[in-house]
Amino acid sequence: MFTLLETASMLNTIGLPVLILGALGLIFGLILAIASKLFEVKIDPRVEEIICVLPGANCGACGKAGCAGYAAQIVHGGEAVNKCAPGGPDVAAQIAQIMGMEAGAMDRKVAVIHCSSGGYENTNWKYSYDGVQTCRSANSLAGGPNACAWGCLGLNDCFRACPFDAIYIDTNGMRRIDFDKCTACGACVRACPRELIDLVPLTRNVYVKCSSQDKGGDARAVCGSNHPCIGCGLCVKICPVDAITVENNLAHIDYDKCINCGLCATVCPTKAILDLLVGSRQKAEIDPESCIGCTICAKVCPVDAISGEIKKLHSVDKSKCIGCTQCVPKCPKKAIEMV
Amino acid sequence: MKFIKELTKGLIKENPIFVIVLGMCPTLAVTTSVINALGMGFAATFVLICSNAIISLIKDITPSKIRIPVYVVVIAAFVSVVDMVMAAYVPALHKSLGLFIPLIVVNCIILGRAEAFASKNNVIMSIADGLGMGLGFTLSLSLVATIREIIGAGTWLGMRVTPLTYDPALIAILAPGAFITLGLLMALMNMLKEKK
Amino acid sequence: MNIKDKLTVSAAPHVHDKSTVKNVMWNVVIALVPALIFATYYWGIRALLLSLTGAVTAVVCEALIQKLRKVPITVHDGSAFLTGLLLAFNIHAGAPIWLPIIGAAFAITIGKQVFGGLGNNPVNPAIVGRVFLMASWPTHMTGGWVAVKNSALSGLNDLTRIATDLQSLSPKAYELVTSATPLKVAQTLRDSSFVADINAQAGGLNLSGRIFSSLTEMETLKSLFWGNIGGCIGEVSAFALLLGAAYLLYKNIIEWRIPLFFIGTVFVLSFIFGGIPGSEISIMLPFFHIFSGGLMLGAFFMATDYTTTPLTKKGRIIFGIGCGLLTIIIRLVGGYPEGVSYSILFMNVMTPLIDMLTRPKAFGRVKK
Amino acid sequence: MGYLGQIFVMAMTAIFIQNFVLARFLGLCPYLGVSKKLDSALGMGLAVIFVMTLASAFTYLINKYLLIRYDLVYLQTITFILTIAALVQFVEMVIQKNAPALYNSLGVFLPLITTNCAVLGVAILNTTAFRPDGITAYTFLDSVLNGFFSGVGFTVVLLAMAGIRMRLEKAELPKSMQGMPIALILAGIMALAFYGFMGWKI
Amino acid sequence: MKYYLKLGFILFVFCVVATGILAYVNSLTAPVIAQRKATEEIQAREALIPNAKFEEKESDQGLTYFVARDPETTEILGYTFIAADLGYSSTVQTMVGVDKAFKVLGIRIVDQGETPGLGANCTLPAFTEQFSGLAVEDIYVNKDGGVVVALSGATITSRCIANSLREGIIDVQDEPTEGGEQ
Amino acid sequence: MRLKSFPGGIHPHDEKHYSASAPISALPTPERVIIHLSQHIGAVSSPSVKVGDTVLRGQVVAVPAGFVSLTQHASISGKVTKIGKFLHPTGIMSMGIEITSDGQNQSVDMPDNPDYMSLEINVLKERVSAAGVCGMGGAGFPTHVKLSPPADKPIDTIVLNGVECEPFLTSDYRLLLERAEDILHGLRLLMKIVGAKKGVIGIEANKPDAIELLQKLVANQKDLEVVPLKMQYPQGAEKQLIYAATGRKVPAGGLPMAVGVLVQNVATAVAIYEAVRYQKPLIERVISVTGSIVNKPMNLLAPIGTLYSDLLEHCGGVSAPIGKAISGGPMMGFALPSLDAAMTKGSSGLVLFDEKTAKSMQEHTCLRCARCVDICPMNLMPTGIATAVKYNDLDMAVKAGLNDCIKCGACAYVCPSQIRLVQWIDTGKIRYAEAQRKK
Ligand SMILES: Cc1cc2nc3c(=O)[nH]c(=O)nc-3n(C[C@H](O)[C@@H](O)[C@H](O)COP(=O)(O)O)c2cc1C
Ligand SMILES: Cc1cc2nc3c(=O)[nH]c(=O)nc-3n(C[C@H](O)[C@H](O)[C@H](O)COP(=O)(O)O)c2cc1C
Ligand SMILES: Cc1cc2nc3c(=O)[nH]c(=O)nc-3n(C[C@H](O)[C@H](O)[C@H](O)COP(=O)(O)O)c2cc1C
Ligand SMILES: Cc1cc2nc3c(=O)[nH]c(=O)nc-3n(C[C@H](O)[C@H](O)[C@H](O)CO)c2cc1C
Ligand code: SF4
Ligand code: SF4
Ligand code: SF4
Ligand code: SF4
Ligand code: FES
Repeated sequence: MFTLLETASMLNTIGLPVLILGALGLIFGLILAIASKLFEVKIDPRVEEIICVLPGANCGACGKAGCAGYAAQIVHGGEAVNKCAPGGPDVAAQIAQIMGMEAGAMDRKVAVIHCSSGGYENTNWKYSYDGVQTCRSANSLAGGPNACAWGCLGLNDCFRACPFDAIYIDTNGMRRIDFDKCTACGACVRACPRELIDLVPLTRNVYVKCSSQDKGGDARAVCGSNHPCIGCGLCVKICPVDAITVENNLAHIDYDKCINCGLCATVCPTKAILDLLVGSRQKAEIDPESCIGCTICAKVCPVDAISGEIKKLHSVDKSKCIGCTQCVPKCPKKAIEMV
Repeated sequence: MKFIKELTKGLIKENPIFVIVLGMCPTLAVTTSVINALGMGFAATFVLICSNAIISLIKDITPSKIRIPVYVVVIAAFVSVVDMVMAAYVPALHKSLGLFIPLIVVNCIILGRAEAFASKNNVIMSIADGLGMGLGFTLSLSLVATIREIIGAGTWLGMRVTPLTYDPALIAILAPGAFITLGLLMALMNMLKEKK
Repeated sequence: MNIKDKLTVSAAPHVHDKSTVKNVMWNVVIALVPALIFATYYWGIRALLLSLTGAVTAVVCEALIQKLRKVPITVHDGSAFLTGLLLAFNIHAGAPIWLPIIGAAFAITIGKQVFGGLGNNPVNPAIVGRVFLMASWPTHMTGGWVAVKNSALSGLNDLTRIATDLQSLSPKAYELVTSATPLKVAQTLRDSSFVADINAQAGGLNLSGRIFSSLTEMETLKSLFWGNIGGCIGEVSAFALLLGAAYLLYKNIIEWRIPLFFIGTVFVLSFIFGGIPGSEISIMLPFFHIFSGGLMLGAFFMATDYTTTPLTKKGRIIFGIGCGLLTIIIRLVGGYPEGVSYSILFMNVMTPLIDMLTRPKAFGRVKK
Repeated sequence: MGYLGQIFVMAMTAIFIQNFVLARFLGLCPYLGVSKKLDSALGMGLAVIFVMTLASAFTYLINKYLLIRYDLVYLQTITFILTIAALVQFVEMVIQKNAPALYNSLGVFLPLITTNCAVLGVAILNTTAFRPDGITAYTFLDSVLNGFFSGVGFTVVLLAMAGIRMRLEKAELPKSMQGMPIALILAGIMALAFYGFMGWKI
Repeated sequence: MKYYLKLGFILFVFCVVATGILAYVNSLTAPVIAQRKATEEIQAREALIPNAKFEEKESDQGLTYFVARDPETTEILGYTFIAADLGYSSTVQTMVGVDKAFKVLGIRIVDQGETPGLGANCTLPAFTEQFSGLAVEDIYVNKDGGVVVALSGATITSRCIANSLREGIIDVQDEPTEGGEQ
Repeated sequence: MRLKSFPGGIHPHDEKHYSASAPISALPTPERVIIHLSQHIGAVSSPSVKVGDTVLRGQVVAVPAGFVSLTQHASISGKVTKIGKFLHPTGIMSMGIEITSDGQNQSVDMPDNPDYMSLEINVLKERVSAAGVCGMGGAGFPTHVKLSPPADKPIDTIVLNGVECEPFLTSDYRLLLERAEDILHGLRLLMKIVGAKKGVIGIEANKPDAIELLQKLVANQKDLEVVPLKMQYPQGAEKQLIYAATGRKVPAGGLPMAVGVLVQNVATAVAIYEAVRYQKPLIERVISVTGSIVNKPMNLLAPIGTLYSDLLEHCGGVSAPIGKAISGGPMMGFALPSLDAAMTKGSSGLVLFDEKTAKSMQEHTCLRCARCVDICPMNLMPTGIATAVKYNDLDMAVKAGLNDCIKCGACAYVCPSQIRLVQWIDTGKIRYAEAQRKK
């Protein structure tokens, strides 16, 4: 309970400061308010928002001048929202939300080195290189020190370029890409002077591990790893979906078509095609209830894993089946399942 | 449980000094002795809790245009309260912390928490956040101060903890020592992180 | 694949002048040997002991860190040895033995290895070590000078000669002259209340002026030149240091710009400002300044450290002038009697900016 | 000593002897944060000089004609910070409108400055500081100049830091030292270098 | 415009509330602070010259000093004042008490900002106690020929304290109203 | 007299004693030659013969593919046996025409025309062009292009480059001694073609006999001058030579004609003389085969296209295993992966190192000793460029002088950290070009 006197003195000690600071607050508030009107500059707030969403690695995967540049381009230049590789679909979706639209589907990709040589022991040397230890420098001296003009120089430009530490060097001195870490930013693709690196959808696990355009014999003679692509075309023939072409003595897999069956790897005489899923694919199994013994499946099976007499129950030899799924859609009774 | 999580994150995972690297000025200036560090830490913790609480209360009635000035006023008010109370009841500490008490106002941690946390969460969580961050701040300050005080003065909380033959390396309690100590501590943290 | 039989291919040029880092560093060490010999002669074996302790600590420390960092161990290149030696040269012979040990360890770790080692450190490691010691144990660094043991090389030390009369005239002045380094004496003589006091003690005589002029007398200068006077190990003798410097210049290891402009600036400025109120301007004054303190050591051996000084010729001139200017300012108005290390350290910090501002214009490019 | 001489002493003190960053521990966040590139360091430095000068002027007036006159010094913190925040925001708006080029190189740093202890620090210090004679309190002009020189001091060390850090960007630092740790150690070494200015009697 | 008025008003309200609280807290703490300050100084004075009545005066040189008198006899017991001078990195303020013969009764460092571990050691009794009983002509550091043993590594601080004391005492001594015995 | 020079530069051991006293001797016709289609700067020449054709010595085998391109001639008579990729003296594989000798070495007609000086300028130029002359001092710029400066850039001075500042090489030196008069004829021709009033021959002071000889020859010709130059590498580089000999500074990025000067190598001068007087195409040149392990170091007059292995065989082989084979001088030449390379019009030397000399030393972090900065004849910051390239900062590399570097190698020669500065710079140039292309 305040007495009257105390209240008066409170007014004195509190009233004046309150008045002064209140006035200050009011004045500043007003000045700012007015100024913000007078000096208003329109900037699109969406740019700021997008910058906040982007990972800020400034890696250049989007092809713009850093993250801020990309943000500005999205808002003002109509750039697509899914160009940020490190950010992936998450970021694309968020940007799309800011921009008020749907993000297009973005298949996650990873980098793959299309050469299986490149270690010190794993390369055929043309000369003894003595110089700056970068691929680009070595490549500019007498066409590079390794005998294969298309092969990995092994001086790790890609390794150094990767901003996400996704490339590591294994115990054989070979470069390996950690698919978990790789964000498909493409820095290594740009770094490799021999253009050996390529971005491939993560879900496709069959790769041509060679870039040699030499003719078969020449390629064999110079390859350091004994797994050159000799352009023989066997893979082309076996590919059930015509995903492989050979041009300039080099096989190329079209990943829009590739179904990951791994057949090509089984026929390649030089083992130039690498199949990461070998052994881990699901195998076909025939439902004995539904099988009518039409033998269609046995005919399409590229490895003759299905046997059975006509009109009798067919069975899959699991040790032969490579899991290519060729038989599944062919069965008129939908009796085959991958397990 | 969320409360506990918000409370503990400031200690290590989002430690304001070692991880977020904010509020460097007081960190370096007042860690010449453990007692100063504790004083500063508690002062800042108090302000953090109070301002977090108030700001999360008023978050719905503040227009975003004058958000920052309003936060600043709230924080400044609490800082001034701390300032006056300390001057009245712990004058020695108040004197040795000096300029850095009013400067709590601009300590990036406090405004940072207001912006990043309190303005988006409810009162209870904001208090937890403030408390956690404040404790994290205090803890880090004390850690730095412990090292500096022992090396630079041979004492801890004013008590002699080194043999009498130890000739304290004064630099530890001087400006350069502050920077170097903190730098090495951070490098150590990085090293530990890398190991993991 | 047997790569041994293949021809070597490398980029041009295919020939090299055969200079190496190792060669450069050990040559600088050689150039410091005369000073080390003089120091041992004047202050006894302890000077040698401290110097070697510093150098060895630095080498061990560098090896340890490189081992921890899992990088090649390069202590044989001599740069750590040199750093340790130069650090010890910045300590006086009466210092406790742990001083160079801790200093060298600090110099190598914080001054050099945290930045990635040789060639990457932005500031001179030895100086970092020294200023660290100065800030940590100023009493050990500035107190307890040892007196010169042998003085056969020079005439009578002039300061001690005049000290005899001082004893009766002004005890304060006597105390000063007998217990401090020449630069410290000069600094104290700039303190007006001190000057007033001793002049009053001496009954109104211009005692301060007398002491000051004796600092710049030929005899004192001789002592400074030959090293017969108190100071740090490496400040011992301008002569010994010049001998080493001449070797380095002849071997093309250091370049003349920094030392010349450093010493030149100190020379000119001390001629103009170096006196005390009431003393006459004398041509001896600048000589006093350039021969005393660590100027010779600093200008020839520390301000020329490759890694921490500007790359461009113009930059080196600016660097030298900057060092000289700061040295003189610190000596005349600063808190320390000696300013060589601080001025070099400060200019080290400015080096990247100097380099950027003095980037040379390519041959044939027009100046904008 | 004439007034010019005193100004010189003040400048030397603010820039070298009592450098805001290295001796007073103020403004460390931008010093450590905005020193990675020389361009941005320069922008930040200029912005700080500008704001510190302006803030010194305004807070001096407010302190003298409001706070001291009405015995309200305990409101110093809150009024000063309010003034500075409003000032910075105002300046930002003006620059953005009238000098977009300047805004792009300098204005982007302005919001960062509101929460920079150096600015509030100089305002408060101005109220307690003395002229070189050690007795007289700062006049208006002194405060403004002190604000300006302190900003210059900040800029000098910021630029030097940025120069060194740009060089270190092209060096093989140990991994654990990269970023903040090395910046702090550099700051320590720079503080040691500035000890050369200690105890100057000008 | 109305919107802006509203913004200004909100800010106004916050300022008002905040100031109100502050003013209230201040009204509580200000007296405590003032009292503490006053008693501190008085206590310090009384510690130097106990049982005395103090009277504030100003010297011709502008130095504020206190004359201590015996409350009963009003005989002058001594003087106290605060001497200040620039030390190594700060102004060092020393409260000193002298007896009527201008011999030092004791000193207390009231304020200093010297380097911790060096100059800041001047507050330690080991340093301050040696001043007790000194006469003006002795108050020089040993390096300047006096009897005050300088702090190791901090001659500058020591010298500044000694010099400021000496000059202050001389100043008070020279006051026509005081000057020597009464 | 103080010898003229330029700022910067180095003094490498000149090592010319191996072959300096060996007079020019002609190489017997080799079994096969390879006429590279790219012996010059500019468009690759297009072959005008097919496999199986027979050609005479001096017969055109490839025609220019544009103005800045070159005619190529068979340097021996025989049969075209292959058109394909062969090892080029720069170390890479490149298109060339292989001619297998028929042992006859029959030439096309090369009539003497003693009154060549009175021919029209057009005809003179025409003959130079038809003879396929390009610069023989290094870069290999087609000479007929150099001889057609735009009208607004008149040339008043011809500078003949007799410097030969590269260590080991002596081919120009022998030419100066043995064909001094022809060189002067070539100089006169050059002056006439571009209308220059002055001719200067720059020779480094380590060839006193050549200086003396030429000075005697020009003694009473007012418009010709022999300038002795300080021994300093790269005295022979165009801009440095112009500065030393005339005091003019070619603007950065500019050509010598910007200051009214045209520089040609002395061997080029001889080739021009022969092209005009005898209509003799450029089918042979002098090349030094030298090095401490070469049994008989020589200066050989060899048909263009001769394999390096044939040259070496003629010089008696080597006394120790070869570690490195350099086409050109050791400062700027190319190390070869094998001796199967065939010489081109610009090949001035083959230098062989033993295995010990071939191994270069360990690269350290830059000490920042600034030697490279101090000696760079272009006044650049070599260490700055190299570091910037290493850390992928092309902007900074350009600021430090990436585009002004003439790759003389002086910086790498003196670097105590043994950094391969030139290779870094070269890598930077490649990256820069790539980045420009992308833009
Ligand atoms: C970091 C540092 C702080 C210092 N602080 C002080 C100080 O507070 N007081 C002082 O008198 N001298 C101080 N000094 C000066 C040195 O202690 C010393 O050089 C001084 O000038 C005289 O030393 P002496 O007392 O042993 O004669 C300091 C020096 C350094 C490097
Ligand atoms: C100690 C010393 C001082 C020198 N001072 C100068 C000088 O002041 N001016 C000068 O032109 N040359 C001077 N020289 C001569 C240099 O050795 C040489 O001429 C100069 O470094 C070459 O200049 P540049 O580096 O610009 O090519 C000096 C040499 C030495 C050893
Ligand atoms: C570093 C360097 C050194 C050179 N040295 C010589 C040389 O010693 N002799 C020479 O004739 N050309 C030399 N050149 C080539 C000349 O710059 C220039 O291209 C040539 O003299 C022009 O004559 P040309 O077109 O007749 O070859 C050198 C070039 C460079 C870049
Ligand atoms: C001429 C010259 C002077 C040197 N001076 C110093 C020096 O003052 N301090 C030092 O620590 N190292 C010095 N060094 C050694 C070396 O450069 C130094 O350790 C580097 O700074 C480490 O990167 C010097 C080396 C040379 C060649
Ligand atoms: S650099 Fe290559 S490996 Fe690394 S993340 Fe980018 S695409 Fe993947
Ligand atoms: S950059 Fe290319 S050549 Fe170099 S290591 Fe990587 S894959 Fe091989
Ligand atoms: S930078 Fe280029 S021009 Fe300069 S010395 Fe090196 S190679 Fe020669
Ligand atoms: S010569 Fe070598 S060590 Fe010296 S500055 Fe140049 S690159 Fe660095
Ligand atoms: S705490 Fe001082 S600037 Fe951030």
